[in-house]
Amino acid sequence: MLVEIIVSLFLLIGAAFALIGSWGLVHLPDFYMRLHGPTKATTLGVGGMIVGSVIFFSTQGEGISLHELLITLFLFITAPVSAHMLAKAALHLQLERVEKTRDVARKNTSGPCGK
Amino acid sequence: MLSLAIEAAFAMMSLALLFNLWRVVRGPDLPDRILALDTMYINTIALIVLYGVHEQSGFYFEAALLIAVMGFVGTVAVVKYLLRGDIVE
Amino acid sequence: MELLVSLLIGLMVACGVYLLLRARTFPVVMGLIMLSYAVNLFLFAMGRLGAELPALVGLQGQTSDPVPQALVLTAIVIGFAMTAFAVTLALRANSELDSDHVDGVADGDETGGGGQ
Amino acid sequence: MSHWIILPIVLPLLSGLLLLMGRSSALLRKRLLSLLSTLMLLPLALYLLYLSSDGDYQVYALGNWAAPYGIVLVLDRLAALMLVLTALLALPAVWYASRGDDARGRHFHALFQFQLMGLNGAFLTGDLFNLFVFFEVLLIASYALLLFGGGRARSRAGLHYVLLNLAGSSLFLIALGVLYGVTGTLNMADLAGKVAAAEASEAGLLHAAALLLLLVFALKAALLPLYFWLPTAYSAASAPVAALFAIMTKVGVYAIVRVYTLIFGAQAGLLANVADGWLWPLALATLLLGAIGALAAGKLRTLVAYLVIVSVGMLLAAVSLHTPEALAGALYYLLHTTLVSGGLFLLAGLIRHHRGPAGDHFITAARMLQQPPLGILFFIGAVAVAGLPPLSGFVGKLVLLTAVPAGEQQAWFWAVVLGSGLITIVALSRAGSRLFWKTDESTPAGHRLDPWQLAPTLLLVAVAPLLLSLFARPVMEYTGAAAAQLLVPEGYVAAVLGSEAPLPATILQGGVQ
Amino acid sequence: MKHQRWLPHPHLSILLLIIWLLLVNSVAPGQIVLGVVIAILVPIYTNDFWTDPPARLRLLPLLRYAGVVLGDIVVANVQVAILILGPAKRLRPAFIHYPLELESEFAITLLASTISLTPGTVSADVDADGRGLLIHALDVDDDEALLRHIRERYERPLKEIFEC
Amino acid sequence: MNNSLLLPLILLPLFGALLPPLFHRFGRTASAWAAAVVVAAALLLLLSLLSPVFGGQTLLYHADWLPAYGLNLSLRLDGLSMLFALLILGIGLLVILYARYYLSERDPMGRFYGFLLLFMAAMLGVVLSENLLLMLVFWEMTSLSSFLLIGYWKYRADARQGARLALTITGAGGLSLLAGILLLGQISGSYELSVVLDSADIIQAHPLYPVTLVLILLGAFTKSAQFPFHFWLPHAMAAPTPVSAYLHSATMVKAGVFLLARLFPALAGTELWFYLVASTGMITLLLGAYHALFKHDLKGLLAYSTISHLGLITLLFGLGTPLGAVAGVFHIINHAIFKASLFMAAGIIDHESGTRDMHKLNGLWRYMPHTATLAMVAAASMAGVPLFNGFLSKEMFFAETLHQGWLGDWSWLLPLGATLAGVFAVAYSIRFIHDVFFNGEPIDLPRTPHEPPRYMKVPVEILVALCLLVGVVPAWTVAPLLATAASSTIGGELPRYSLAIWHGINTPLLMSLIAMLGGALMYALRHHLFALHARCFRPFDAKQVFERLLYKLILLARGLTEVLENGSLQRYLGLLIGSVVLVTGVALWDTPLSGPVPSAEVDAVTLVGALALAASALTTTIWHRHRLVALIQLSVVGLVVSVAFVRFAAPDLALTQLSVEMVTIILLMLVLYFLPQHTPAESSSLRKGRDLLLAGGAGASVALLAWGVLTRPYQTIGDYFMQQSLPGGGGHNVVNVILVDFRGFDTLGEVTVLGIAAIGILMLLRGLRLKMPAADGEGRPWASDRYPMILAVISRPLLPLALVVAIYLMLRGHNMPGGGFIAGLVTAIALILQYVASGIAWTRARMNINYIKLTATGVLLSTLTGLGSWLFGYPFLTSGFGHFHLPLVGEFELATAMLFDLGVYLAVIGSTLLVLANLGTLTLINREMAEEN
Ligand code: NA
Ligand code: NA
Repeated sequence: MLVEIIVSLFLLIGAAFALIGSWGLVHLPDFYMRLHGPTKATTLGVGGMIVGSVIFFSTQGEGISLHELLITLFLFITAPVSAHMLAKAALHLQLERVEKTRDVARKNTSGPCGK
Repeated sequence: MLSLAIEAAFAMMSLALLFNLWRVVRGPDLPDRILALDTMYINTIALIVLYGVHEQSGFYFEAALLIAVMGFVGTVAVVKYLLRGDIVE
Repeated sequence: MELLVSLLIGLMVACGVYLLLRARTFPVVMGLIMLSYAVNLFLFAMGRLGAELPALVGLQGQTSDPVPQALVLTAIVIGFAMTAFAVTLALRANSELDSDHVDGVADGDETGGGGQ
Repeated sequence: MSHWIILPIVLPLLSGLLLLMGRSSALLRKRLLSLLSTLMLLPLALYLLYLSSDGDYQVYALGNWAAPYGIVLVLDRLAALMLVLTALLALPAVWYASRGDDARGRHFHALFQFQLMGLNGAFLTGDLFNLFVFFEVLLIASYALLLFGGGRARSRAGLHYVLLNLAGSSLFLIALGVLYGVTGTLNMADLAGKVAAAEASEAGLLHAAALLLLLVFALKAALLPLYFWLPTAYSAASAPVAALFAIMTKVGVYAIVRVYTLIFGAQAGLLANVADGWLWPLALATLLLGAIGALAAGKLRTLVAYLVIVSVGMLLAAVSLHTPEALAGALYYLLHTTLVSGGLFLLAGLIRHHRGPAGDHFITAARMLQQPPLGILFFIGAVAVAGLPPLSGFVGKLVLLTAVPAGEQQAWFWAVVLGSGLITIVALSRAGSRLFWKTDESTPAGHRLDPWQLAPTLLLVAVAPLLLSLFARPVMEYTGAAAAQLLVPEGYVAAVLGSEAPLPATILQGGVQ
Repeated sequence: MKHQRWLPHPHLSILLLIIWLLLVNSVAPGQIVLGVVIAILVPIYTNDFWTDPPARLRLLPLLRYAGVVLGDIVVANVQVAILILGPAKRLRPAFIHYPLELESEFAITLLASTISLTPGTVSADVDADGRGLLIHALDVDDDEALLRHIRERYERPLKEIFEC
Repeated sequence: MNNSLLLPLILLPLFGALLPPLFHRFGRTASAWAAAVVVAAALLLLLSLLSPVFGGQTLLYHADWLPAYGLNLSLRLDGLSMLFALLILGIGLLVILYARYYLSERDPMGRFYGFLLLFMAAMLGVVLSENLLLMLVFWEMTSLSSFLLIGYWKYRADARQGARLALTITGAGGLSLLAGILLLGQISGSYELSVVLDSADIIQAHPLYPVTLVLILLGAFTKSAQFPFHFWLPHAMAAPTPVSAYLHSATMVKAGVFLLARLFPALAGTELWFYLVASTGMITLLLGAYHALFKHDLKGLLAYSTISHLGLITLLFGLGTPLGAVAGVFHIINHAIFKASLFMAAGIIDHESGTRDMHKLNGLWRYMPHTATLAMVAAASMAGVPLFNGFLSKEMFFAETLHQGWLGDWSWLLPLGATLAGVFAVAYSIRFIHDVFFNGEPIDLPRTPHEPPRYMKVPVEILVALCLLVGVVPAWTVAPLLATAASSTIGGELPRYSLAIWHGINTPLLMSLIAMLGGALMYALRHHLFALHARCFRPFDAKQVFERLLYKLILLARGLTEVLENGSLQRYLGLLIGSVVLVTGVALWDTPLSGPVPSAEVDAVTLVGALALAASALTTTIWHRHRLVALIQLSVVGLVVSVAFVRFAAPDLALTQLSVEMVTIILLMLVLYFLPQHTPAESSSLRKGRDLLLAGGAGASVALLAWGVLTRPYQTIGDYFMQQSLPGGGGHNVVNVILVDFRGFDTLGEVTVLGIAAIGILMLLRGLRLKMPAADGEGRPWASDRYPMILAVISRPLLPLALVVAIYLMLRGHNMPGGGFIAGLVTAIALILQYVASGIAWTRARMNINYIKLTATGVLLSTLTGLGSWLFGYPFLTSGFGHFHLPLVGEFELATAMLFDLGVYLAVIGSTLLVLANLGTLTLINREMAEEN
C-alpha cells in the first residue's frame, strides 16, 4: 500500500511537471521563454515517471528493475542538445523576444551569431 | 489508489500533449513548432512509461528508451537545416 | 474504438491522397509518407485491436495477432526504401528538368502536356 | 523436396550481391559474371519446365514451414513457363547490354540480376504477401534500371513511373490487408479455400479486395485506364532495359491469371470470376487504344511500347474468358509478344545508334551504313508483332481468335483484334517506310554494326517467332496443359495444403554441455 | 589516426558495462561476461570517433557533482513551475553572457548541458572562440548572482573533475 | 495419299530466295541464274506431277502444324492448283529472264530476285494449300512480299506510297478473309478444303453464311482489285515492270479470283453469291475498261485493263454456273498470257524510250518493229480478236452472260454490259497499239528508242506464241489443262463446252462483232471522248487521297492519344484513385457495412491521440505549401502512429516506426535543401475540388473497408505462430520469429529491396548538379557555425552508447521487442549523427567503410545463412537453434536466425548510410564543382 502511494506520488509528480512544462510552452510570451517550459518541467516529468516505474516494477517480486533509469540518463545527455540547438536557431532567425528581455551580453545585442 | 493516480496522470499527460499539439499547430515560428514537437517526443516517453506501469508490463521500455536516445536527432536535423540548410557538410 | 481507428485511417488516406495529387514533388512525397502511415495502420488493424499484450510467448491474456505486425514491419522498411528512392528521384528530376513540377513543366503551367 | 526451385531466385540474388562486392572498374568481369548467371538460368528454367511438365506441382516450403503458415514456392506449368520466358528474354538483353549500354552508369548488372530475382520470385511464390515483396524487388530494380544512364526524358518518365507504382504498392497492401482481415491467411492456396467458402456477409469485402488487387495488377500490366504511363516510360529506357521491361507488364498479366484462376476463379463460390466483367471491356478498349497509339507514335520505341499495350489488351481479353482454349492461347501469345517486343526494343536501340541524330524518329534521315540487316530484322519483327503469317504472332492471334466462343463476344473480339491488327500494319509499314526507305542516300550515317549486338536482337526478333511458329504444336500443347492445370485449382490447393506439415527442424538441438 | 589500445577509454568501458547491465536489467554471470566483452569491444571500434576525450577524470568529484546537479534540478523545477503557473508579466527574462574559465570542449559542453538541464536557464550559444556562453534566463533580478552561482556551483567542480 | 513432292514445290523458291542475294557478289547474271535454276527446278518438279493430275487425281500432302487449332501443313495439287502453279512458275521463269535485262546496274538485283522468289513461294503456297488457314498464311505472305516488290525502288515516293497502299488494302482484305475462313471452319467443322468443299449444303444453309461470304469476298475482292477496292492496283505500277508483269497478270491479283474458283463449290450458287460477285464483277469490268481507255500512261492503261479483266473473271464466277466457272478458268489462263506479254512489251518500250507517256510515244514501229509485232499480237488477244486466245474465252463469256437466270426481266443488262466492256476493250487495245507504234512521230523522248537486247524479247516471244497457239489450236494446247482445272474448280462433272473457234453465227459472235466495230469507232472518236472525260471526271488520285486520309488518321490518333495521355501525373494518379473509389463502391454497394463483433470502448488518452493525429494530418495537408511546416506536422502524425502501435500492443512496430521516422526526417531535410522551400499556389479551385472529391472518396473507401473488417470475426494463422514460435523457432517474440524464421523469405526480400534502393539512389546521385541556395526561404544568409560545438561533443560519446543499445536490441530481438532491423537503424542514426555534427571529412577520416560492400555483405550473410540449411538437407532458410551451457556464463541460446538477423543488421546500416551519407556528400561535390568553375 505504501509502495502504491509512493508510486502514485511519483507518477503524479511526473505528470504534473510534464503538464506544467507544456503549459509553459503554451503560455509563455516568446520563444526564448517558452524554451524553458519543456526543457525543465519535462526533465522532472519524465524523471518522476521513471522513479515511479522503477519502484513499481522493483516491488513486483521479480527483482529490482533499474533499466528505466537509462531513459533519464540518455535524456539528460540529449535533451540539452535539442534545447541548445533550438536556441541557436532562434537567435539565428532573430526571433522576436519580449521587450523587457534584458541583454547582459558582453559583445553585441543581437547575440554572438549575428555577424 | 494506484489506478486512480494512473488515471489522473493519464489525464494530465493528455492535456500536456494537447498543449504541445496546440503549439505545433499554432507556431508561430518554426523553432516553436520544432520545440513543441520535441516536447511531444519527451512527453511521449513519459506517457509510455506511464502506460507500462498501467499495463504492468515492461515491453514498452525499449520504445521509451529509443526516443530518449534518438528523439533529439530529428530536432537536431531540422535545426541544423534552419541554421545551415546543408545538414551534412 | 474500431470506428475511431477506421475514421482515422480514412482521414489519413484522404490527406495522403490529396497530397499525392499535388503538382510538386515534395508534397507528393509527403503524401506518400502519409499514405504509408495510413496503410501501415490499416494493415496492422487487420489483426484486430482488442489485444492487451504484445505477441510474445508465455503471456497470460489476449496477445495481439503477430502476422499483420510482421507484414507491417516489412511494409515499413519497403516503404522507407521506396520513399528514399522517390525523394532522390525528385531531386534528380528537379535538377534535370529545372522544375520540381511532377511533369517537369515550368512554373505556372498547371496541366502541362509533358507529352512525348 | 527439390532445391532446384529456389535457385532461380537465389542464383541472381547471389550474383547480384557478388557484382556489388567487386571493384566498380572491373566491368569485364562483371559482364562475364552477369552473362554466366543469366545463362545458367536458362537450363535451370528448362529443367524446372521439365519437372513441371508431368502436371505435378512442386512445392518448396521455405524455412521448412508448411503452408499455409510458412511461405511456399509452387512450381506448376505456368510458373515454369514464366521462368523459361524470363530466362529467354534476359539473356539476349544482358548480352546486348554488355556491348556498352551497361557502361553508362554503375551497377547495371547487379540491378539486372536483382530484377531477375524479383521476376522469378513473383512467378514462383505461392504466398500473396510474398508476391508483394517480390513485386517490390522487381519494381525497385526496374526504377533504377529505367533511370539508368540519366537524362531528362528518363527523369520525367521515371518520376511518373515510380510515383504511380508507389501508389499502387499502397493499394496492394490495402487489398492484402482486407484479404487477411477476412480470411486470416496469406497463402494463396489457403485463400482459395477460404474465399470459396466465404459467406455472404464477407463477400462484399472480399469482392472489394479482389477488385483492388485487380487494379494493382492492371497498373503493372498496363490496362486501361492505367496504362498511360507506359509509352513514355518504356521509350525512355535504354534498349536492353526496355527489352527486359517487355516482361514487366506480363508480370501483371501473370498475377491476374494466377489470382483470378486460383483464388477468384470459377470455383470461388460467391466470388467466382469477379474480375471478368471488368477485364473484358477494358482489355478490348486497351487493345484498340494501344493500336491507335501505335499509329500516333513518332518514334520506333514509342511504337513498340504501344504494341506492348496492344498485347496486354489481347492477353487480358483472352484471360477474362476463363476457357482452357483462351487461356492456352493467351499463354502462347504471351511468350510470343514478350520475346518479340523485347527484341524490337533492342532493334530500336540499334537503329537509334546507327541513324545519327535522327535516332529512331520517323523522319527522313541519312541511310544507315549497314541498312539491310537492320531492315530485314525490322521487317521480320514487324511481321511477327503485327500478327502476320507465318510467324508466331499469326499463330497466337489465330489461336486466340478461335478460342473466343461464338456469339456476341466473338464478334466484338474479332472486330477489335482485326481492326487493331490493320491499324498496326499501317503503323508498322509507315514506320518501316520512314526508317528504311525514305532515306537521304548521299552520305550514310552510323558505323558498322556490332555483330554481338545484332545476334541477341536477331534471336529475339527473328529466331524466337520463327521457332515459336514452327514448333507451335508442342508449345501449344504445353500451354494447353498449363491452362488446364490453372483451371483446376483444386490440384494446386491439394498440392500446397494437402501434405502433412513437416516437423519443425531443430538442427542444433542438444549443443555443447 | 588509428591507435588501437586495449582499453582506450576505461571510464567509458565502465559506463558501458553499467549501461549494459541496466539494459538487460540483470546481473546474471552470463550478462556480466557479455557486458564486459561489449564494454571492451565497443570503445575499441568507436575509438576514432572520440579523439579528444577528457585527458583525466576524477570519479568522486564527478559523482558529487552529479548529486548536486540532480538536487538543483529538483529544486529549480519547483521554482520554475511556480513561475510558469504565475502571470507571465512578472517574469524578467534576460540574455546573459557568461565568460568561461573552462577550456576543454567536453567540460564546456557538460557545463552548458548542466545549465540547460537546471530549470530557469538555457545555454543558447557558445562564443565562436569558445570563451563564453550565452545564457537565456527565464527570470533574473541579479545577473552577477547568477553568474556567480554558475561559476561556484558548476564550473569550478567541473574544472576540478577534468582539469588539473 | 501423302505426296512428298508437294512440299518441295514451295520450299524450293522459299529457301531459294536466299540464293540470289548470296550469288549477287558473283555478278548480276549469276544472281539471275541462281533464281532461274531454282524456279526451273520447281517447274520440272511440277511437270513431273502433271500426268497424275491430268489423270484426275488430287495429290495431297499432310503434316501437322497446329492440328488442335485446325492449322495444318496440308497441301493439295489438283487441276486448278496445277494450272496456277504452272502459271506462277512458268511466267515466273520468263520474268526472271526479262528482269535480268530490265533492271539497271544500280538496282540491287540479288534483293530483287530474293523478293521475287519469296513472293513466288507465297503464291505457290496459296494455290497449293489444302488447309484454308495455311492458305491464309501464304495469302498474307503474298501481300507482304508484294509490298517489298512494289516498294523496290524505295527512293521513289510513288513506290513507297504505292506499296503501302497495296499492303493496307490487301492487308485489310487478308484480315477479313481470316475472319471469313475462321467462320467457314466453324461452320463446316474443318479447315481442310476436301471437307469444306463437300459441305456446301451446310454452309449455305447456315445463318452465318452471309457474313462468312461477305468476309471472304472482301478478301478476294481486295486482292483482285475489284470495285471499290480497285484503286490500289494502278499505284502498284510504281513497281519495276517485271514485277507488274508478274504480279498483275498471272499471280498476285489472280489470287483473289483463285479464291473464288477454289471455294466455288462451297460458296457459289446462291442468290447472294450472284448478286455480290456478279455485280461487283460487272461494275469492275466496266469501270476498268472505261478508265483504261483514258489512261495516257502505258502501264496505267494495262493496269485498268487488268482491273477490267479481273472484273470479267469475277463476273463469270459470280454467275454461279459450271459453264461460267469454266469460262472463268479459261480467261484466267488467257489473261495471264497476254497481259504478261503486254506488260513486258510496255516495259521494253519504257526501257528503250525512257517514257511510258502515250502523248510522247508515237510511231515507234520504225524503231522497234519486232517488239511492235509482238505487242500487236498480244493486244489483239486482249481485244478478243479471233484467232487469238483472248477471243475464245471472251466468246464463252458473252455466251454465259446470255444464260444467267437470276435477273429475270433485267437479264439483258448483263450482255449489254459485257458488250459495252468489249467495246472499250477493243478501243483501248487499239489505242495501245496505234498510239504507240503509229500515230505520227515521237515527241521529245528521253532516249532514242531501239530494239531491246535479244534475250529481253524471248519471254515476250514465248508468251505471244502461246497466245497464237491457244487461239488457233486450243484443243491441242490448252484443252487438257483447262479441262482438268475446270473440273477441279467445279468439283464435279464438267459441263459440255467446245473450244472451237467457229460456232456458227450466234449472239456471242454478234456481240463480238459489235465490240470490234464499236471499239474501232470509239477509238476514232477518242479525242472528243478524252475531252468529254476530262470535263466530267476530275482527276482522282486514290494514292493521294489515301495518303491524306492516312495523315488525317494519324493526326486523329495523335490527337486522341494526346488527349488521353497528356503527360500529367496528376491525371494518371487521379485515374488510379478514381478507379479505387469506383471498384470499392461497386463491391461494397449492397453489402452490410458493419459486422457482428462489438466495438471496444474508447479511452480518453486514445481519444486525445486521435485528435492529435487528425489535427496534424489535416494541418499537414492544409499547409503543404509551406514545406517545412508541413513536414513538422507530418512528424507529429508519425509520432502518434508510433504511439498507437504501443497502445495496441505492438512494441516492435513502435520501435521500427520511431527509428524509421528519424531516418526519414534526416532524409527529407537533406533533400529539401535543394528544392524550393515553398510550393507555389497553382491549383485551380476546380482542380482542388476534384482532388478533394477523390481524396474523400479514397478515404471513405478505406475507412469502410477497415470498419467492415474490424467488426467481423476471423480465424487467423497467427495462433499457429503463437504456438510454434518457441518450440519451432526458438524465440519468445513471435513477431520477430515470423520475420527471421517463419517468413524469413519476406525479410530477405525486404532487405534486398532496401539494398537495391540504396544502389539505385547512389546511381541517381552520380553526376547530379544542383543549385545550392545561398540563403534560406526568407532570404536570410545561412549561419556561419558549421559544426556547433555542443552537438559535436555530445554526438561523439553518444556513438558507443547507441551501439550498446543497438547490440542490446538486436540480441534480445528474438525473445523481446527489438531485432536486427531496429538495431541497424539505431546504429545508422548514431553514425549519421556524426556526419551532421562533425562533418563529412571528419567522419570519413574515421570510418572508411564501403557502404555498398557492407550492404551486400549483410544480404549475403542472410542468404548464406539460408543456404546453410541445405547442408542439413533442409529447405532454404530453415533455422536451427540450440541451448548451450558454458561455465560462468550459464545457459544461453544460439539460433541461426540470429545470424540471419545479423545480416539484416549489416544490410540496414549499409544501405541507410549509403543513402544518407551520399545525399549529404552532394553539397560537398557541388561546392567543389562550383569552385572549379
Ligand atoms: Na537550465
Ligand atoms: Na550535405
